[in-house]
Amino acid sequence: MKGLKAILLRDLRLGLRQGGDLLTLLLLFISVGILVPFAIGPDTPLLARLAPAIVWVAALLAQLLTHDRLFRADFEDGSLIAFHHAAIPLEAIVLAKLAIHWILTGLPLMAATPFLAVMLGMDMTMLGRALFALLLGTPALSAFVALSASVTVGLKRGGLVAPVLILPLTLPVLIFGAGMMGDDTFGAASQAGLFLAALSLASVALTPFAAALALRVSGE
Amino acid sequence: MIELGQHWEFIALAYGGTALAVLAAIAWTCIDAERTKAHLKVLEAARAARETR
Amino acid sequence: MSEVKQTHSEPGWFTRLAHPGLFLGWSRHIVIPLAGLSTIAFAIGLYLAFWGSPADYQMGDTVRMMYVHVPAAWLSQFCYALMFASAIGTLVWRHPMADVSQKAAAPLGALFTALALFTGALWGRPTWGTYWEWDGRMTSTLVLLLIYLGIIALWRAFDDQLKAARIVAVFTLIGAVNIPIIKFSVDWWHTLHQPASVFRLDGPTIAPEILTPLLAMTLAFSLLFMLLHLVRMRTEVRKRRVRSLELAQARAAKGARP
Amino acid sequence: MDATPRLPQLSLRIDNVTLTRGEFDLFENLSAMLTPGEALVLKGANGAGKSSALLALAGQLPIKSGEIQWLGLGKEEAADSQMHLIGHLPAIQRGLTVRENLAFWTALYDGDEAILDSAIAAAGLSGLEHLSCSVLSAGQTRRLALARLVAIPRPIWLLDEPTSALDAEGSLWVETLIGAHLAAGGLAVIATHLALGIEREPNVKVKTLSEFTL
Repeated sequence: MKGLKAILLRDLRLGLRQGGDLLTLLLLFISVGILVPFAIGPDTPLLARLAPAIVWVAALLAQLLTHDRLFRADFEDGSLIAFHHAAIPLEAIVLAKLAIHWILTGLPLMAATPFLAVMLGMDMTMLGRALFALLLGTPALSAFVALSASVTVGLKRGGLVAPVLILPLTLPVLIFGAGMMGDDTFGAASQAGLFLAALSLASVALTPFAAALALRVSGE
Repeated sequence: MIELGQHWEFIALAYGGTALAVLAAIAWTCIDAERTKAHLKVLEAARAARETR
Repeated sequence: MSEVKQTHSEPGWFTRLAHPGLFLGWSRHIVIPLAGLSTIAFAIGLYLAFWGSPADYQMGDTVRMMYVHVPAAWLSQFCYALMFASAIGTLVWRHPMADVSQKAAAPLGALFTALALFTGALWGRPTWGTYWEWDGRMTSTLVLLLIYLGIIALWRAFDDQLKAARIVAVFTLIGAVNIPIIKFSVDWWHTLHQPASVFRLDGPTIAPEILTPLLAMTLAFSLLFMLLHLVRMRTEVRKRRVRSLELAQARAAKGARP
Repeated sequence: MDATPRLPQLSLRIDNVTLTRGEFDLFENLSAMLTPGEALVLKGANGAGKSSALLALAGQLPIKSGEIQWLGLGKEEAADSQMHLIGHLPAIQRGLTVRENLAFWTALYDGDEAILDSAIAAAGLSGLEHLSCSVLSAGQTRRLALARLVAIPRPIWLLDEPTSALDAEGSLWVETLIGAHLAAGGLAVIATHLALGIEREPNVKVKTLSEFTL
């Protein structure tokens, strides 16, 4: 427990001290949301219809670009090697880092969603659903990002490979996330919400094992 | 050749494209194999020369 | 008093048979028979596909496209199963031939998945009236192709092939867990957005005169796949030997080591 | 260092270990036996596999053949959590202060937070506790990394070039640190190409690694 608390505290501190990263993330998220209307034209009903898709694609891109933050710094300063000798297993450390990644990327995205809602002409109920969908779906995104980060951490050219690897795997998050914000006449949206929650739970539960395995191999 | 009906272009394209891709894969596999074999032979000869020296 | 051991036991018969050097020896005798068999199978399969089978009463002659499409689609999944098994071999037994098998399979998987999509699109045009339908099966095959390409990209990103094999193996396992979830989500998504106008052909009952050429062509393609995989594995073993000889040469040169 | 609690009595047996890394053969047939209070110093040219040998001892690198055994561990105990591996990378985040860095490792390694400040003092860093690690010199960073050895008592030390970047006084500190550790019954394996000053002690064994070893 002491070890988990230590790593949570340390990464939170590091993340908040390097506030620039957080700002860049939000900027990216909002910029994507602003760029799409320019590509489509100022057609408000159409934009409102596309809003779920835009929100999720923006969230996915913003999350993906932060994959380097998870293990890179620890790999470069040798902490990753020292993690093997901690009093808690490497899997627990990965889980803690995953939680911090979500706090530092998932939560800020949700905080920035109201801005996008205004730009895209979403009403209050829609915004509420978007926030709920992001709450359920971003943990799964963080888990996938952690997977790709652990697989590519030893690579100098890892920055380009990671998105290629992980984008296809995030498809279910995108489908259920956008589906949850869609039409609920036949209960499809609530069903999507359940699937999304299940996906998040399963990926957060399994990722620490897979990512720790990949990190062990990277350290060799 | 038998009569393939009104959609014969699609059938021909499907078989032609598949044949082309499969033959290309076979050719590439063979070329790669031969090239590697030749390269290996050169290197093994060089090693033999080093050891007798 | 307990002990922590890091130790290596004597290899079993399988490990010895699959030793890279021995593998090159015994697999040499399989290449030619396998090539012959697959040529014969293709001859029979193609004969059955064009001359030995009638046109389908519903689809007409377009049914003949199934005879290349279905084998390609089967191989796209069989190849992933093979890579999955090899990935376990790499991670659990650290077997070098499992690494080689994984690496040799990935481009073949990508090839056959691309072919399945290509022939599927051509088959869809006369049957459904469209080249591409965002249908569950087609879309998940497309995602499978992207996964294959990602795996190939990952292989190429590493210099150290031993480490690459184990990292790729981890990713292959992750993909194997994910592919059914992707398939499920795409199916769900498709039923949600299903356009009503498209003519659908759900589970046609397969007549025996169609099944026979289908099985023959599937066998032919599978034999070809095994042949290509085997030859590519042999080439990969040789490539590794080339690499180690090059390293030895660099070391033997003056100034490499004090 | 008299306050150091008596450490668990562990022994190390290295039996005919051959190590390869990637495609390179590093060394063959390394054997050694360490009993509590003994140290092994690995010498050898750059690239002879000193750092890899330490990683293998830490269980982070598979060995090609041979056997590495830690003797004397309790039933459910893993060797992993009984050792320090201080590599040439310091495992120090530049965004944290001196004290925060050491406190983090102490908590993660389940060390004793009460001796944190005395560990910083022992490393000669008192007065710098609240400075960011990004302003430390290479020698100070190395001292902070080594301060983990003091703050978290563990029986096994695996040290990679512990005196690099240190001045004469720092090297002397490392020497007394290792001496006290051995006196308390600890084990140490040290990879170095610099003279440590302890090589002639009766409880210190020296091996030189080269491509076709020993």
